[in-house]
Amino acid sequence: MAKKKVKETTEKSPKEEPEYVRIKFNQPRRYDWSTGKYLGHFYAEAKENKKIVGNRCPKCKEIWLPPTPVCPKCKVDMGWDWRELPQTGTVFQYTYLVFPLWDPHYGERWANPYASGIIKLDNGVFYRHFLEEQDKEKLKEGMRVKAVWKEDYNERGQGPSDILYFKEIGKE
Amino acid sequence: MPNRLAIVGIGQTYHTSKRPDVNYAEMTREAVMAALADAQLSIKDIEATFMANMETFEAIYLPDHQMAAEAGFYGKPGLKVGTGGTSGASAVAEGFYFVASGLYDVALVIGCEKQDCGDTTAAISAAATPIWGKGATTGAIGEFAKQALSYMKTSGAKEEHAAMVRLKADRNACRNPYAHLKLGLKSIEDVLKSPYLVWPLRLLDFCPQSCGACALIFASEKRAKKISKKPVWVADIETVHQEPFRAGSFGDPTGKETYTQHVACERLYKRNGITKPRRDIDLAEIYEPSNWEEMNLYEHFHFCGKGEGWKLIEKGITEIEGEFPVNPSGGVLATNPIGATPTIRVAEAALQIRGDGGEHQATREVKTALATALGGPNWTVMTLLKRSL
Amino acid sequence: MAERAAIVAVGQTKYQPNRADASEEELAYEAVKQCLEATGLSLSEFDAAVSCSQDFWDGRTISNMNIQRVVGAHLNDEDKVCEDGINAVYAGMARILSGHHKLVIVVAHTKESQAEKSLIENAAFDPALLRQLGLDFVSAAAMQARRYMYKYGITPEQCAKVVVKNHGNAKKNPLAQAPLDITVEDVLSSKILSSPIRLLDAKPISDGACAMIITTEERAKKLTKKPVLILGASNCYETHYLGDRDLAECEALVKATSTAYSMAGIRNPIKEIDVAEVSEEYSYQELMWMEGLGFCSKGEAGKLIDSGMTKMGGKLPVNPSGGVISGNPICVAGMARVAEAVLQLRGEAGDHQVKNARVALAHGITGACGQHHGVMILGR
Amino acid sequence: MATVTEKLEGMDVWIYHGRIYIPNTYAAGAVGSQFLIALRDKKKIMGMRCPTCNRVYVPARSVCKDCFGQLDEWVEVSDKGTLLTYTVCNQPNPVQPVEPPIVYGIIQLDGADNGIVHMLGEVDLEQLRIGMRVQAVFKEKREASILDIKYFKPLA
Repeated sequence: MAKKKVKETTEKSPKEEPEYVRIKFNQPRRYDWSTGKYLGHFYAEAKENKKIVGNRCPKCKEIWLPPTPVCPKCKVDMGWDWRELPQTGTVFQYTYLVFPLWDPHYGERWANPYASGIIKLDNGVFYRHFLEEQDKEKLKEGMRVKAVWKEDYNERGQGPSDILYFKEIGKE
Repeated sequence: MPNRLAIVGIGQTYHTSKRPDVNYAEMTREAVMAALADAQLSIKDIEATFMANMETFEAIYLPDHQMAAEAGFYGKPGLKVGTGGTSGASAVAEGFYFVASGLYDVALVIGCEKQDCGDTTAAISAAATPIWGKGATTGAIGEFAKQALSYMKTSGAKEEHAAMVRLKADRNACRNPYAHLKLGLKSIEDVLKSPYLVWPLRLLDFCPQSCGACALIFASEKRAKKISKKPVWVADIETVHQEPFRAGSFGDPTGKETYTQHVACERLYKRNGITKPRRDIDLAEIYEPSNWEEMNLYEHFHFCGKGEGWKLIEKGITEIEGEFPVNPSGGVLATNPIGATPTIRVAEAALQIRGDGGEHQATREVKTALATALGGPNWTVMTLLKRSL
Repeated sequence: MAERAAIVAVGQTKYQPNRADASEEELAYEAVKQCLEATGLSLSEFDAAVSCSQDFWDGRTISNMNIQRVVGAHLNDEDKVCEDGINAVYAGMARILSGHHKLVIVVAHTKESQAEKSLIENAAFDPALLRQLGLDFVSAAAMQARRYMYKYGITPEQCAKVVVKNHGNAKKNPLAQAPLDITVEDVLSSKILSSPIRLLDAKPISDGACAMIITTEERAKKLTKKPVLILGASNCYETHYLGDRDLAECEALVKATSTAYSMAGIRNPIKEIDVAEVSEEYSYQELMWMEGLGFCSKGEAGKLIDSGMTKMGGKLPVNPSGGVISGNPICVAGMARVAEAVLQLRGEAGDHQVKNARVALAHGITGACGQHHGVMILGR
Repeated sequence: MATVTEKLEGMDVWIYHGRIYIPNTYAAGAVGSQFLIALRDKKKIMGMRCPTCNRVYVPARSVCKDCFGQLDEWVEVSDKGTLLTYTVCNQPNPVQPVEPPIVYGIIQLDGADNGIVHMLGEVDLEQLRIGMRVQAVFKEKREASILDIKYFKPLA
């Protein structure tokens, strides 16, 4: 019985649709996001020293990237124990974006196509970034890559984006 | 001992990509009215409301407030929850805890999303914080693409198997009057000729963006038996979250970390004496945003051994007529109004237990069913439903 | 099923604008840490976390992803309530009462300074009928204030007295954002935001976080010498379209209050409640909400403030903490009211302590013109 | 792309000055559309009557908040009404359709049982008072929006 009722109220509109009004809003909302001091330290090391740093849990000794005030796993306070991470690694997973997505933070469609991957840095910590290689055929898991930094000091200061991309080692 | 409770009313809208004929509130109302009609209750019988959606999708702040009159929140206690993809199940959880606590006897649980209001993928991309780098996100699509690649590599599944998942979803959806995508696909080739979205995911490997809502009415044990001849008992619920931004936030890059699905299963199965899920549970409605993910989730929920998910599909075990039907509704692959999606899983599982699945009723008898949700950085909510306690 | 739920610890950051130095996560952790230190509990001991924040204020879809790590949500239960924080406490309480959970941590955070307030508030209005007019919560509240003052003859002076009282109280609360040394004349001569609401009638932009631990009555006694019981709680929605409401009345609050009172067994609130923490984002609201809470009959709140009954030392001190008007962020404000009520009941409110407080009321609002009210009665 | 981050003075903390920009389009729905189209095409303000409680809601909507019933009886209400409350808003925000100060008001139109929220214009701020009679002024160029009513002006 009940089902029938549903159909009556939710039947699709007939072919000749009446005029329906749609209201558009194109108002961007501004935000001032803060890195806080933990992620801020990552930013500082990237800008000043072109280093990738993570912080280490006093209990499980795991290095966390992005840095964190609390070890998610042990659920203890992390303290302030920083470790530098290697800048070379292997591509663990990757994807290749074909469809140009709308980027909500920039209000524009992303450059298309591009490849992004999860990179296993040489000490076993995972890091996600763009890959220089755009050719789907040449991208592969296990590819050896290294970080390529923005050379201009003044252009750095954007944390992870201070690294332009990871490029294949040996490919010049 | 906690109060026991049951689902006594189930309602959903039909789902489609655009609903210009109704505003957000009116659309949600359709599901509420359907659930009330199903339970043969009036809005006055409802004591509290629990609503879920993803507010950035429509860019409506406090959407529950906007639909207070239409969806029946006005003059009643209630909450709105939001946990990304799992929102609809989080509302179920709140309904569960509030009724179990004895604070309310009859509660309305609503999941809704009107995805014709904005750009869904962009809204999902906004889940990544820009301070951790633009490169950190490719939307949910990118996440599932990476996972699909890994799954392909580790399990030996082929694109054809993913296509079979879509074919099953499509066959089922065509039998479900409320489903969104009903493509009438005939063969694996029909799926494999769809274009790539994010390699190796094709358009047809992924779930659609739907407008729709789903409402459930929960009642405490003493009220449930009076309201409904076929109450479906909410036996248990388990939520497992985790932090985002381990580099592969959805996958398991280390190969040794625990998935939220594993933890949720372990807890839920243990509490309910489930040792062999495929024997102890009769049917599942799972949240599978992509073809590949469905096979992967079979393994995570221990419906089969590791690397064997694709075999279940190949053997037809999870078909409507199969030994262990999964997503007879057509699932998320056919219908995905995000905030409502997990609620629909619970609703569809409950319909199967009642035997009200109509054309998409499972062939086998369904006494126990599992509904799952997936969201955020691979969060899991599992709901266990039973015909009798 | 547990008999009653109890709060065993509360933590609050200092409320202040421009907490650009901390991320949302670090801000929430400041409050969480206080709770852990007070009880000696570790984050791994909780059955569940209930958080409260809004995607719009955090500028991030699924804003609770920000705080997963600092509430111990790794492979654990967590849910986010998108209303005022008092409702997160309510949800935490339901989990305890259900018997499914024994120990729950509740946390709310918001950094108002990082976002555009008017744009976010505007997005709360119906897109077809209200949003395009450019309304925000100040202009909506101003229409409510005008209607309320007109209907019941409330004067701007009486509203200003609320501001003076609360900022005066805030001077003794180290966590309050804006303890101002002001007079009624200062309020009445401050800049008009949206008439009749002036700058000093409104709450300032604020950042902060609040956290608390909820558990069963039984467990609470083991965790602290001074547990605070949740005696009653409820909440309620108003309808949305402003023109459909009699803006001079707060029906939803009346409903929420009567449920909470009957749960707590309160018949004569003025007599039985020793201290109230009320969410007044604008000065007129404290008066309106006092009527809704049954502290006086309709339209009598002006006389109540004139009588000095709600001052410190009065018969029923309202907002000894300084209230929302002296600075609390959205989402956090209502939970901060609960936290302040807890401090009062434990006798830990320091210089703004109400003597021998045994029963306290906390109240929170969400939405335009108080569209959603939450009420909670707490006792020793 | 210009630098969007800024380092906080004296601390290793960075602020990212960004935005979230997703264009949105909302459906007014069948009832909402008819209401807006009547403003555009006929300069008429339409309401909906509840068959149970007999109340007339303006702007027209599909549900009675009290009876919870579906509404479908269209009623034209007057373009004249009485001011229930108002505010003079001096706070600028990016969504306002005109420059502040803006006078917002809730007006009970003759024939309606609730108020319509809108703006007031052509009004001497000193003369504003609750209970004053006002009349809708329509825009010349209308596009099926609530802003097709330019504002309400005081009746002479």
